[in-house]
Amino acid sequence: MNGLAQHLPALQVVVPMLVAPLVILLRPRGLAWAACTAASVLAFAIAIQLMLSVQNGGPVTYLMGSWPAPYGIELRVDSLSVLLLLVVTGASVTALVGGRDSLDTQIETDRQPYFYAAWLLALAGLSGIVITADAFNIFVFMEISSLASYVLIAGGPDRRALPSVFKYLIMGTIGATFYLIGVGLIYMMTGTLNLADMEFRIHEVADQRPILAAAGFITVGLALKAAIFPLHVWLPNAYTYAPHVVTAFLAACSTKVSLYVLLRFDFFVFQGNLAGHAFQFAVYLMPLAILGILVGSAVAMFEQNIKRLLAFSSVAQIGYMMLGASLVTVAGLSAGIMHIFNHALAKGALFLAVASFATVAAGLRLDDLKGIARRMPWTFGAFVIAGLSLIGIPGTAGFVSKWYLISAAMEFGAAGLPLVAVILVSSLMAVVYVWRILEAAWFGEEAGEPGAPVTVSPVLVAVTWVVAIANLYFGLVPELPVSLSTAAATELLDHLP
Amino acid sequence: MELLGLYHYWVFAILLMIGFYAVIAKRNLVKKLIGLSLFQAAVFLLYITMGKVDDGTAPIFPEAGAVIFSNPLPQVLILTAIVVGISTTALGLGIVVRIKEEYGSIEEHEIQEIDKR
Amino acid sequence: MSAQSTILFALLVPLVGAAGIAVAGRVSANLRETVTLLTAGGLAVTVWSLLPAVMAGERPGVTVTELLPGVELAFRVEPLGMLFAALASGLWIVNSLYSIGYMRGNNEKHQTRFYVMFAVSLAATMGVAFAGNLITLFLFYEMLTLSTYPLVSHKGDANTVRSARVYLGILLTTSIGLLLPAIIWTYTVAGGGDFVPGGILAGHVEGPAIGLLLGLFVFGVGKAAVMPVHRWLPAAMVAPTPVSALLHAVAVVKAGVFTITKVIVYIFGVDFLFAAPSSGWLLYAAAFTIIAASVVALRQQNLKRLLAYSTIAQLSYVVMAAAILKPLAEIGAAIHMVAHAFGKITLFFAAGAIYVAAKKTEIGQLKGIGRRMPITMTAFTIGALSMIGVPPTGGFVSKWYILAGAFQDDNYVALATIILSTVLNAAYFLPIIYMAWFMREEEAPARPHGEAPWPAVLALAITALLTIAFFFFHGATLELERQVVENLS
Amino acid sequence: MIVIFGIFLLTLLVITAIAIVRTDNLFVAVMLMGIASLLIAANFFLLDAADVALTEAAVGAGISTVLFLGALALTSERERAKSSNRLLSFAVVAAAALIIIYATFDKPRFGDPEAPVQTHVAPWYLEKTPEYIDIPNVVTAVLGSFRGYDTLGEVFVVFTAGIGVLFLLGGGAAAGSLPQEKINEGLRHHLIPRVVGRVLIPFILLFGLYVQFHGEYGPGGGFQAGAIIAASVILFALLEGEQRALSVLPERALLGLIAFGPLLYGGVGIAGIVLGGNFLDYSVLSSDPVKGQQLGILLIEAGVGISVTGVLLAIFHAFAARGR
Amino acid sequence: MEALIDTLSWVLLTLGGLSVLIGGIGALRMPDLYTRMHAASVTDSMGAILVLAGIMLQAGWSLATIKLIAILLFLLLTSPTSSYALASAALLAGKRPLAEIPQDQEESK
Repeated sequence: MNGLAQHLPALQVVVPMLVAPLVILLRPRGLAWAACTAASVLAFAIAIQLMLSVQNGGPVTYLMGSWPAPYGIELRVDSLSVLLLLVVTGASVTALVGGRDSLDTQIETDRQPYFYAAWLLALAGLSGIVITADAFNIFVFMEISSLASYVLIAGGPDRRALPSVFKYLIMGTIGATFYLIGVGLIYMMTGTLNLADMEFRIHEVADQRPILAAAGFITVGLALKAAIFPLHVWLPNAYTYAPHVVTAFLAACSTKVSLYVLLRFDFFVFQGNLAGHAFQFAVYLMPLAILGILVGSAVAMFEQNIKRLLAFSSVAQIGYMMLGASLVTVAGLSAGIMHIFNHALAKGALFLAVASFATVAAGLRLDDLKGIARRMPWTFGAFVIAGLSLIGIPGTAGFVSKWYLISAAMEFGAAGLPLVAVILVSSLMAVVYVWRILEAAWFGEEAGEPGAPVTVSPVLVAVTWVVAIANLYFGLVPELPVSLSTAAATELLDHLP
Repeated sequence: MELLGLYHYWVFAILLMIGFYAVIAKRNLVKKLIGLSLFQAAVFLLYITMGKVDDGTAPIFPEAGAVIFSNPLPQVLILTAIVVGISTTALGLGIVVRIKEEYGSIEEHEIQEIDKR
Repeated sequence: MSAQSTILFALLVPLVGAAGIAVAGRVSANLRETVTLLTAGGLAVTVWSLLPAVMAGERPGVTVTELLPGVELAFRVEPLGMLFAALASGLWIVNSLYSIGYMRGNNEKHQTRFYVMFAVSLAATMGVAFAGNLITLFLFYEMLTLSTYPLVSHKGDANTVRSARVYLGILLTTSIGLLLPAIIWTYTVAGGGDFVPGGILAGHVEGPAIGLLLGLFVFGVGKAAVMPVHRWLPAAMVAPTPVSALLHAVAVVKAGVFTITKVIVYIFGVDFLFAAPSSGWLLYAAAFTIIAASVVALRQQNLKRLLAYSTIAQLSYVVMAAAILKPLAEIGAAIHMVAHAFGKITLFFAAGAIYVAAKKTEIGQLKGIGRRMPITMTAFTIGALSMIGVPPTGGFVSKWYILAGAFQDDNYVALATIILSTVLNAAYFLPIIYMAWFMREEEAPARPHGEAPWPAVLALAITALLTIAFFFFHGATLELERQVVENLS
Repeated sequence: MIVIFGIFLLTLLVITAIAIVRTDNLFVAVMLMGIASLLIAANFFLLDAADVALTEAAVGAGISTVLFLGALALTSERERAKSSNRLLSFAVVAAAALIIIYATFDKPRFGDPEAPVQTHVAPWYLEKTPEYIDIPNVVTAVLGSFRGYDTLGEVFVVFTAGIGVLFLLGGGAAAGSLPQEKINEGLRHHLIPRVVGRVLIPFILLFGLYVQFHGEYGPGGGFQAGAIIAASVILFALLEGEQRALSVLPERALLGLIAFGPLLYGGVGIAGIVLGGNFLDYSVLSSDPVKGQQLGILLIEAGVGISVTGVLLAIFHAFAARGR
Repeated sequence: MEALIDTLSWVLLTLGGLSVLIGGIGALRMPDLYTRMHAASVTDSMGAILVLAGIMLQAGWSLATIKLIAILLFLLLTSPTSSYALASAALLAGKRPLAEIPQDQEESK
């Protein structure tokens, strides 16, 4: 019914948020998972619905408490946010559905209600960030999602999860506070918190020193949260020691949401308002992006623990997204945004596969995975597909965004060639680090008892395959991400008056 | 008045830096958290300062008469921010306690040592 | 069934077959191999059913989906591809026959996986053959690389894994590092990558850029094994012989030279390239490869490695022929693909048969083996003669056309190369033949043996006969390939 | 006068801050932190931010000190290591400082009524509050209604922290099972504190309720009230021993509070949708929109108070239970 | 009358301020915990009472005065209690008053 349809933007956030308190009251505790999953499935459905309405009718807005825009808080859903919403909710659903057994083994039953509540809050927080159009509201939901993710990561069985999550907490809070300072400075100069209004009024501001400083603070703060090289130090450990399923969930979306906010501000708010902002943005971020790509891949090539390996590859992949954005062209930006989507697909599948490896293998070092392919051929198959997608083999989702990235770089003619080189070199590095895993899994003689095919939770395998097939599907039929990200890039760059 | 204004911004900067320094330089986890809350407190000061209006009063309507009010919005934001801050601190302390239980230390470098082994 | 659906069918048959084999493998070995043969037959029928239409000058095509705006997943059958597909699919039947004998004779492990991956790589080959534009070609090219990896590394011991790493490393590095940029470059400048008679690049690039782009293509297609990107081929010899036979004498390597020829003919356009001075180097690169590879082959002791280097040399014949950029030479290139395929697969079959029957891999051990395995060695001899280019074998025909093409252009480099390499070929094949037939074996083998299992022998007999037959009946091929060159010069 | 006082407070604040960083006795650092919070609160008061001052005093000086002390009791009082990589830290800090100083040029004059902050959005609140909501305290109006969504988020931040600590420290559930020991009998055997405490606690509770429900008219509201009420219970626990405190407010009850607060808030928001408004639109709660707004604010403030109380107590108990 | 009250209140405020100051000085100068507490108690007994009284006079009869009285009562209740708790805690922790310690160990507090 239309009545409810108009409230979808609010419900997108509110549904998971309000289910969370219910979850901790639920008895028997087994229900927690069910409720959590139901809520995120619902959220996913809402996201799809929103996507449709955005594709048909353009951006959707919603007034919280029906107060007019600059005074009350406004929700705004456009192509970019919809893309992120799909990634976030989709990742949550797949991770939850597939990960139940894995979580049961890693989280004690009587702590599970808290865990699932935190999961829902993370989901709500991330959706809240991408859906709101209010600078301070972003901060609030950023904190919800951060606190929740700290909890989720701290749930890891390994005690090393604790120091890593503490580091994450410190750096995350610094990032958030920097963001708060930046917003404060902008507010001081414009008197508004609503992003659109902000952009409009920055235009008026004569002397821009505080705005520039704000841009600096916001960019750095969000770069911290988005783990953009060299501010990524918290990420590898956090991902490594978190519960496997949590890694699958967060790796797919958390850093990308911060990246989203970064793009929002740098393009939507500052772009075109600050003198030479595009230039500065490119100059400051492109080297970081390139370094991130190369260093991340290089470290990944020598990493032994497969989760760390994938985490470092994430650092590199974030570099790709930044590289695309730092070209400051529609093509580049859409390539970067598209990579958010495709990388989420690849990494999601990989970490889900890792989760099921972990149920069988002794550990997650390459030596522990020797011969795992023979013991769990299906999971391995999915892993291979996702790995190819990560490399960017044609026919997989990863190839699409790489293709776009390279052609975006080639738009610059000779100047773009070094970038092309970087992308290709890092792809080859990706070949190396992915193949190290595959080779170990395929040929290595397993240390322990000879490979009787082990039964892992069939659901997990099924879900992993679903995501893997999604990698293939969006590699062959990429209309959805392509159209969304192109639309988003155009909105970001060409919406200016 | 202007002097006080500048002074407010300086103090904001100084507090921010002191807290920030404590967060990065100190190795004791609790000390880091203390620094963190100092760091955040500084930001609160920034917001509240910008909301002040010359000879204004708290934005609460008195029974009678109109007066100049200071800006309520920054105050609202900071009310939120304070609570966010304490929440973060609480969670951080929770983690510190667990770390102490698992490692028997709350000194960053000692923990790294233990993990190396 | 319409031509369009036939094309897709040609892709699906092997894939479905692969699934079928996987299932059948759980039931029984016999069933599995039956399914394999059925699949091979089915594929052959499907592909050959396209032949008449193409002979009649039709160019059936089908667009599956639009990968990216302006970048389609499309197929289009044209003479070169038709020839390649027909060749590969036809030989697959023989090869499956041979595999059965070989795999059983050696009772290898993971046989099901072997047959499955084999079918998949055939599917990839079909994709390459019928690809309607660069990106489709690239997609299946990579698929071919990846699907042959498990076959190459079949044995799975440390040494094999190392070689397999080289194999994959070189092929992926070249394709991602060079071929992909070349393709994207093409798409950016020409606004598309469809294979169009006469080429699409004319007027879009000029000067040294042409040479550079050509280089990216030639060395990007590592499968063509133009030096210095040839090292994967010897490395691939660790694979079971049927793999070396069909894939690394026919499917994979031919996919390489096929790609290069196709790029030269349909992307650059022969005339455009002929006019471009900066593209001349290709001829010399090919010539160098021919000579160098032959010389290296001289010094090989291991039979399969010798064959591998001989393959490298023969592949560069095709590249060189294509690089002569003359109609007759282009025909020669196409025909040489066929001729060399027949000859080389025979040689590999023979080598494999020897290994199965006598467990001999080194040339030095072959003394007097002709007496124990006459059929095999006869076939080997025929294959060798074809490599040298002695009538009445297929090799003679193709060399004839290449030479003719060289004369069209008074291209003495090509002439000299061909003559010299012929001598070299003789120099490394004749001793083997001599040893096999006219020397006595020094000591009797551990266990007396005769021929390899019958399917293997049958297979190699067939291919040997084909080698001869091609000398007399290559008219059809000629007809087909004339169509390629009709619309150039 | 104000100027001097302000400068005095700020200077004191800076000195305290430096002392906090320099001391290596964490206990002292925490205490100084409390003092710093009080100074900041006083300063907020000078800047006409009564509500913020109250909150900072209750939360910053009160609750966070208690939490830190609780944590210290479980860890260690002394900071063993000297600072690491000072140079790098100084560099980073200096960089940030430069940006800020750079920013403070061009900023509007302090207290300038013409500053953008004062002219753009804020006046609307001051002007419309009497019309739409009609409560004296504009801060509460903005907090509760105009930016109610932020406050909802804020409640959930608190909630997250609460379940986070419960998740990490396994909740106070252990408390019931473990045998009573001297430690957690509080100051049972000290007559004077107990008597005084018994006299005071009711009044503290009363004051908490006053702050809670007076929020629309004066400084105060859910957060401050929650903190104060929690403080009174914590005081009770300190005096009478944690066991009794738990017997008064058992684990399940706390969990109920933690969950109920946010649910109440969210429920009010949903009610807005059900009654045909937008989410968190209180006007539809009652036939008269203004009454509806007031009702809504009253309810959500209650929700806030409940959840804050519950969470703070839960965290306190979690720490205390860990002590044994 | 007005003037009288005003001056009186200022006198009270000044005295209060003085006693607070004294308390502070004492807390700094006194040798050990107990004596310091003793000095500090001047602040929150005398100081508080005087200052509050002064302010009350300023405020006159109003709600503010009631609140001030409440605060005063609160202080008068809590400050002795807290010093008691502090002292007994110190004793429990094993800090003995200076008088009981031989002179040479004085610094070892």
